[in-house]
Amino acid sequence: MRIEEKLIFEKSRAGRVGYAVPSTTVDPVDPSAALGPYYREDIPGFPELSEPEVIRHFVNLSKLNYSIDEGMYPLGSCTMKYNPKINEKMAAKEGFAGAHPYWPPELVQGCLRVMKEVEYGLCDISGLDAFSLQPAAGAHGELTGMLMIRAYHKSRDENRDIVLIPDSAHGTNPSSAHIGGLKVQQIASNARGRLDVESLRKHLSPKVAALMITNPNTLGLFEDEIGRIAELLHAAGAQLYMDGANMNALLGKVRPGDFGVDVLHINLHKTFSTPHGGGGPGSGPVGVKTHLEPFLPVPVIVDEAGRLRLDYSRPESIGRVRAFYGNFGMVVRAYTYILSLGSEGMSAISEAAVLNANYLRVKLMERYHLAYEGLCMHESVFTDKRQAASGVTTMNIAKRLMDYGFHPPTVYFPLIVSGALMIEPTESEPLEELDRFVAVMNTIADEAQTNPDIVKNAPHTTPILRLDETRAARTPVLRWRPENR
Amino acid sequence: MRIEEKLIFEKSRAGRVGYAVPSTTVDPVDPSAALGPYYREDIPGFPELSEPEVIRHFVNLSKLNYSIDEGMYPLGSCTMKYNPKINEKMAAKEGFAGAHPYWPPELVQGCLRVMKEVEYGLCDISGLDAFSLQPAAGAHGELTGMLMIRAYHKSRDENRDIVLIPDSAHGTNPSSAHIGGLKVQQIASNARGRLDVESLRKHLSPKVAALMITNPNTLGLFEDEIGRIAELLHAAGAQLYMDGANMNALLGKVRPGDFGVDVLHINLHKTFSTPHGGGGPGSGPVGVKTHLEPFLPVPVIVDEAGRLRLDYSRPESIGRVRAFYGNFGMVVRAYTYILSLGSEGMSAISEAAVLNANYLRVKLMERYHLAYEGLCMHESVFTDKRQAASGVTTMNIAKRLMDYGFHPPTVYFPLIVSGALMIEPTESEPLEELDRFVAVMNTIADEAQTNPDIVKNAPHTTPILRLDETRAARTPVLRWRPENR
Amino acid sequence: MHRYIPLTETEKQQMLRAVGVSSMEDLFASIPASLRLKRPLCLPEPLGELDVERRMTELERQNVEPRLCFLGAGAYYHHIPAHVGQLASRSEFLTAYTPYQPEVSQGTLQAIFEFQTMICQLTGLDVANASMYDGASATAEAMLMANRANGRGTFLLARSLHPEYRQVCRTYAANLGFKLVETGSTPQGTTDLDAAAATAGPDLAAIIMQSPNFFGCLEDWSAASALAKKHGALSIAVVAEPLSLAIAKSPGECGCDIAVGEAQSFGVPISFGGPYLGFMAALDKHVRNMPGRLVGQTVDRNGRRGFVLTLATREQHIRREKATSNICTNEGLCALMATIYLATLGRHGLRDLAVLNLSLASYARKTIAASKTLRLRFHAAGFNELVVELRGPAAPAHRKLLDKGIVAGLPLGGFYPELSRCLLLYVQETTRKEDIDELVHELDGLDS
Amino acid sequence: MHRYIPLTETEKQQMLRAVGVSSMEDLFASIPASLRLKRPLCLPEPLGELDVERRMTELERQNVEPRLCFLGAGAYYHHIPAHVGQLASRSEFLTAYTPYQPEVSQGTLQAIFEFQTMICQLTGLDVANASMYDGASATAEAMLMANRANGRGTFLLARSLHPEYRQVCRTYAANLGFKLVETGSTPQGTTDLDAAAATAGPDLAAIIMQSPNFFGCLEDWSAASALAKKHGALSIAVVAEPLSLAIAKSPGECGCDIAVGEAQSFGVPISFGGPYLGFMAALDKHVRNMPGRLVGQTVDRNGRRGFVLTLATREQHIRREKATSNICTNEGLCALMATIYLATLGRHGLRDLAVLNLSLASYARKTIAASKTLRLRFHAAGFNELVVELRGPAAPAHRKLLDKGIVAGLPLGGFYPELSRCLLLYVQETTRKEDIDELVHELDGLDS
Ligand SMILES: Cc1ncc(COP(=O)(O)O)c(C=O)c1O
Ligand SMILES: Cc1ncc(COP(=O)(O)O)c(C=O)c1O
Repeated sequence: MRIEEKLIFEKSRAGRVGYAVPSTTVDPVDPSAALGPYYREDIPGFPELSEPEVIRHFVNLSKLNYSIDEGMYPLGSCTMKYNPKINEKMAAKEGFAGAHPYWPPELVQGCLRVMKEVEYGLCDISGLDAFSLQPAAGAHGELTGMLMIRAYHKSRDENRDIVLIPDSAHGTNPSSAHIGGLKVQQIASNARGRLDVESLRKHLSPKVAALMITNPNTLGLFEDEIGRIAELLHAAGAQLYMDGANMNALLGKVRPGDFGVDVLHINLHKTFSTPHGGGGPGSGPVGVKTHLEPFLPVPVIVDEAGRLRLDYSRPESIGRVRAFYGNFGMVVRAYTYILSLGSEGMSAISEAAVLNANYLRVKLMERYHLAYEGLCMHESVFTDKRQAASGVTTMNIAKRLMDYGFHPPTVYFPLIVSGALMIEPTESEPLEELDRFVAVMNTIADEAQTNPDIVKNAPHTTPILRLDETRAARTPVLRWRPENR
Repeated sequence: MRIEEKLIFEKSRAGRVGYAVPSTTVDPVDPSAALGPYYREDIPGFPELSEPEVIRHFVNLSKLNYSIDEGMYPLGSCTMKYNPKINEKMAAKEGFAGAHPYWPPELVQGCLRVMKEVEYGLCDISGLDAFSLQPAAGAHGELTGMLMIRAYHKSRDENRDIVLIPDSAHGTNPSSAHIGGLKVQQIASNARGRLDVESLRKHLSPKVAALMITNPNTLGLFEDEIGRIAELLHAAGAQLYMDGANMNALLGKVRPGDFGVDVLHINLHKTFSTPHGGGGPGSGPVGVKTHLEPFLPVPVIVDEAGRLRLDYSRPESIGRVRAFYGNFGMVVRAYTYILSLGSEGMSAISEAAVLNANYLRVKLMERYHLAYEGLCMHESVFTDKRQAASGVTTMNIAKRLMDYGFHPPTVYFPLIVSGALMIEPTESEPLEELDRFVAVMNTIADEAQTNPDIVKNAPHTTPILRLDETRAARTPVLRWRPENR
Repeated sequence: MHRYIPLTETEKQQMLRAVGVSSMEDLFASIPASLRLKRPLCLPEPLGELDVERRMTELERQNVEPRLCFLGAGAYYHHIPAHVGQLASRSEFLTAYTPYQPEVSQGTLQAIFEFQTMICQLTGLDVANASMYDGASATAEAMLMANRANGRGTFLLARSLHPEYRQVCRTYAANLGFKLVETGSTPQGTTDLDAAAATAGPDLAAIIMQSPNFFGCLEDWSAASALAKKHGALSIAVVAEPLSLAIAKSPGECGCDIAVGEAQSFGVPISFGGPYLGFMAALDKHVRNMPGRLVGQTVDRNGRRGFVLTLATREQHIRREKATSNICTNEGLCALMATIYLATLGRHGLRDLAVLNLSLASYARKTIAASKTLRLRFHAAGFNELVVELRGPAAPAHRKLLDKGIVAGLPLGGFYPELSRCLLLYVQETTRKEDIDELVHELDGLDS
Repeated sequence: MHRYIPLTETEKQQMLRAVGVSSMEDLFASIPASLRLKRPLCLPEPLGELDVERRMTELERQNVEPRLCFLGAGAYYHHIPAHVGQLASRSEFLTAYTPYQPEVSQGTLQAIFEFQTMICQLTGLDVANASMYDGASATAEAMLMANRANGRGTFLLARSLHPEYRQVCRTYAANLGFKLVETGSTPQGTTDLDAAAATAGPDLAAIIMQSPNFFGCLEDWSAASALAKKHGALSIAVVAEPLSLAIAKSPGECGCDIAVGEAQSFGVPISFGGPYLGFMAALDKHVRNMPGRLVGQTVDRNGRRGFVLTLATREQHIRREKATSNICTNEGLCALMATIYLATLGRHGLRDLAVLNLSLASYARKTIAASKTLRLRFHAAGFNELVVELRGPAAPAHRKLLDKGIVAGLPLGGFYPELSRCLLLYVQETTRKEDIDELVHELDGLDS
């Protein structure tokens, strides 16, 4: 195995070509004459490689990655489930992948139908009344939701600009609120790892626009007082926003729309199996109850006796949050997934996901400190407390897992748990893989006692060893430069 | 990285499913009633896995392989060149991959056209008059050629059943002759690594059906007396068969048809860039001069004013060597390649392939013993003679190369060179890769002197270490059995 | 049993026992019973793969593919070499998460580092991030970034900036108290920078101008940058068709501070509008105000080069509401596709392709100019898009050509009422001379 | 410069110098000048990828896809799960050579070992090889193998064996002095084993019989095996549609010595007849006479399990003219596809799919039986193929249905003149009830 791969720029050799320009029968134009003062001569340092070299470069790069298709990827909060291959094939269908977003609706009834069916499906699953598929990811959905809530209050002449957010929330929650022009107030979690209702009550005021809650929350716990919370909020004139990143645990079991949620975003790249692609693209549809429908981004897909059209004339809409209609390719994958799973399959997912998570919870509890006791939903959060004595930290445990062929869990999040190890197996893992993970975690617990250095210096077998992140941040090198050659 | 992957049968768990049977509106039939005495209850031990497990299994298996897409694969005689990705896309086109071989010709003019154009292209490249694309691989082409030659002689009432084959020939040559019902006589090579013309002359007789020669031969040398050889053979009433496995060196430079060859097979999976797939499929078209055309396998594609049809009524034909028309999918790839390269590209291939081979030859000569001096064509053959003193063998060198991230060359072939290391870089390798290979070979030469054990015990870094091949052959375990679980 | 879920009934029972609950029901005990869904969902039965494919093929066939298409307008069809998709869909790239754990993510990290470098090279700027959602949201983020940099709230937006990009800027700005001023175009088709100069003042945060602009005309970023500089404001370049950057002066060369845009052109399928590939580059001095992920180079314990996500203190997971952006998941795989595409085309191929696009557009211009009834609306230098003006309204003409299987670009009246007789046309490498001839012929003939 | 060839002009010059020749011309000095080609080839100019795709798409469009197809006859369309192709086309599998170096080929080797095992399980035999070219050549190789095993030269071939398989046996046998005797069928559609018994003698090498046979009828391998045994000959089972083995008795259970056939059904595209996947399995005692590669299990230096090519002394590269076969390159990647396909369908899915195929065929039989003018030609138990007899000649009927976009199976008159009023029909999981109804309706209506 080759474990070092030069940068593509370093592999470049003057004069190599990897491309032959298509033929044409029009006369070539002299670009310097055509562009005049705007003409650019060259892009120095831009790569020059033959096609076989390009192939090798990216094949060899790929080999430095770990992926779901190799083994368990228990990143808490990320729902790293199996990404069905048929989804990819469907999204690549020429009729979908080749459709232009500005083709007139009569040419793209198929595309619009896929989108509309996903909207219907998400409504059914979530209990909300209408969805927009425009947001490109979870955080984008959050921003969209915040803007809608703010617009809703404005439409009622209420100037509510405070969003309450639990301290266990994902960083995107406060950030999305802030980017949307709202102010954030943090609410503490209680000893049970749930939102503290008393504290919530104290924060309520005529300035409060919404509570942004994640359910199940980032501790993997169901916010069991959610009914009460919704009542309080609504009574105070505020809206209930739910971060639906963890919907995987709820499918077919309970619907946010049924427990008082007004706005919800869902990550298709988590619950609905679209691949994460090493960082994206995702898709973050946002759903609302009827009173918020007028505020959805434009355009909205309207189903008129089976014909679909795009409605742009929606005076109360917040406008657009991006060009065109969203990450359609991801929507195709999600629809394929919904068709493949159906009603039965949805419940089967949440059941297996929650069962797997609880199984890991009880098995790992033997050697690791569980942050919050009791049944979890899709994930559970451990800490490095019991390893602290030997100086072994969460980060060490994470890195040591790599030596045993596992991707580490999410670490140091949620922030309210010191040294958090957040473990979400999803429904895709077979029992043997869970058992293997437990066995490895137990081995690491042993090593922490008997040979802590091997854990502290991990990883030992990865393509590259522990990287100096401080140096990266202190003297940033964010690009290659020709003079580096 | 996970380096051990259980057998699929060992991963199986009773009750898991990876497939949902398609829906239908016909009534299900009871198979035991329908099949009566032929009914089979079950296939014990057949795997039971979910789809994600199947994916992981094969992804993880793939990671245990080395491939051209990672680096140089200098297997002599195998022409491991770049397999263009566009070829795969074209072969997968629904119109081609979905066409049934028994559809009437009016439905498959496109398929037939692809085949016919490849025949035309091969004629142009080889200087022969007609091709059959039916043979599934090189050896299959050889057999087809032998059968045609035998049928040709029979048609002239000559009972010629001896085939002369140089001692440097690939094992398939004598074997194909034998399977075709001919007798093999071996001809020695001369000190220049070429067929010994004197020896050939002595073997000629009215029983000789053909000489089967490889050109360039397996030493990477052009049979420079081929003109004389052809004359001698033809004068003696025999045919000249050429194994065209090494055509890569000749493209656009010299044509077998122009130097007296009567029958030729070409490996599309070598010269024409179709992927080797870990052992196949290949495609071994066989070309003939006009006098042998009547003997080609049926059917033959006939081009009638642009309409193509399959001609089955060819009384002198040897018949079929397989069902249908050959490995059509490989033919599509080869056609894509021919279109991509064109006339210019063909010469560019042979030039770069021969230049790369000679470059390696002169560079490696410094530390390794070259079996035959002088300019080579597509490959050159070294030996372990200079390493022998330290007990390091060709096999050791081969295995040690793996530790440095290279696939070894072909070893111990051709048989006439003791400890042969046969190195064919092809035109696809960039100069840096050749230089890196030379550097590694030099390092190994150093190691053979300074630390022979590290070479003898190689490989050290591969997923698995040196395997016990003797044990495999002595107590063969050729399948998994349920009782192994 | 579903094929995607490995657990068997036996295993489930065994695991429930291990967890200490007696049924699946009990496993969900933390959800108050009153809230639980007491019926199945309304979704249909699960389908096997063949049935799924059938359904999807039915839907695909509800689409109609035109015979000829001259539509760009922010979504640019270009031929994509086969290996781009094949490589990007390798499991290792496709099914990996964001590279939070660098030791097992060097493939993704190095590819992004290469992407960042290519974006820097193309834009002529110092630093580029790992991607944004799309060109429109990247433009809005550039606006927020300018505001962070100089604290000002007035933005000059060229009216020739993609209308949907402008809409997104307005949406993002809704609650921030910004003032967004739009500047019109001259009859040549480029932004009226004199008019812009007249409105610019000390509260000017940035000028945001796209080139080639929505009409396909090249804009004078240098002049815009000079104007911005004069007022202590930033110059933001927007590029919706970055293939132009192979032969057109870069934002960096024109004194811009930030360049944002859409890189879908580089090997990302047109896919009904997404996923696409927003990008952002800037001068070094702005790096700490940039949104989005950045990959940086460092070394491992043995001194070997490696790559990590860096400068994360700008980001939401560290800074929460004080972050430069809320973006988390971005368009990583599209960035990888663009990196593969650009590596393949390379220094020469990218240029050759751009010249080919230019040549086709130039032929289209000439052919239109030579027609009886059509005229070029704008005469400024352009790249691969242009605006043609008909004698009558464009929308019905567009519909007539649709009946012949031709999508005659975009009727501009919707976005620009004053251009209701105009169509925005796009040509690219798969457009043939005959296609242009046919289009012009058909449009020209409508009037007679 | 061609995109597939990395060497630049400068590098070429540098390398020529290193080699010690002064020009490309000199590099080819070992080819006598008189033989050299003194003009360019007649092939056209090289094409870029877009132009290649255009050309190939043109050719693809010269094919016409029928609306409905009922054609099997040795090439069986089955739905293939998407991941089969995706996994098999991973670079590591696709672009590897034959696994001669096991330390860097464990992926291929283990997959073949699994393939061999699955073939054993399906056929009920002890050992299977790594693949043969196709079903037809595998049958011919089985014939050669039987001759090696017992030195005899007379072969009884069922006339219901695929006609092209029989032709290939004849071609292979041409110079070997074998006697190939064909045995006809009973009116039920199965081989007349009584007639066979009458011709069998002490020189009988093997009986070769296909089930389901070319007419879709299940043959009695047990009886054939008994007959062969009686004469000290081998029983060779041929299987062209191995999906049948999920619910039909295996060759092993029926006392066969060797099973060969075509496994294209298992995830290999129909691809106009190739590449396909010949397979061969046999009783343990025959292993040293088997052709083709075998993968065996062993251990490495550390005792870890691993796989290698083994028993190579049977093969051409060691034994040359004394080898059991000349086969070298086989159908490795197709074997991998089949392995993935079978692993996916698994113990339950394979059976479910076979039952579905059977159910559809059973519906087709019933519908035909209930028609006015059509009748089932053969009544023996079958699987997913059947022969329908029309009142008139089948070839023109077949052509008439073609005009309606229906490929009504295979007219049998070409291969079996006595069946000139018959069509061989195939149904499978993508065939819908309505499709069968339509076919029968159309065929039934022809007569009126
Ligand atoms: C709980 C939670 N909320 C929000 C997000 C943000 O989603 P995205 O990354 O799609 O923007 C995440 C994803 O990491 C998450 O886990
Ligand atoms: C010189 C030569 N002849 C013949 C063959 C046989 O070709 P195939 O493996 O396609 O049957 C080979 C392949 O290894 C070869 O190198």
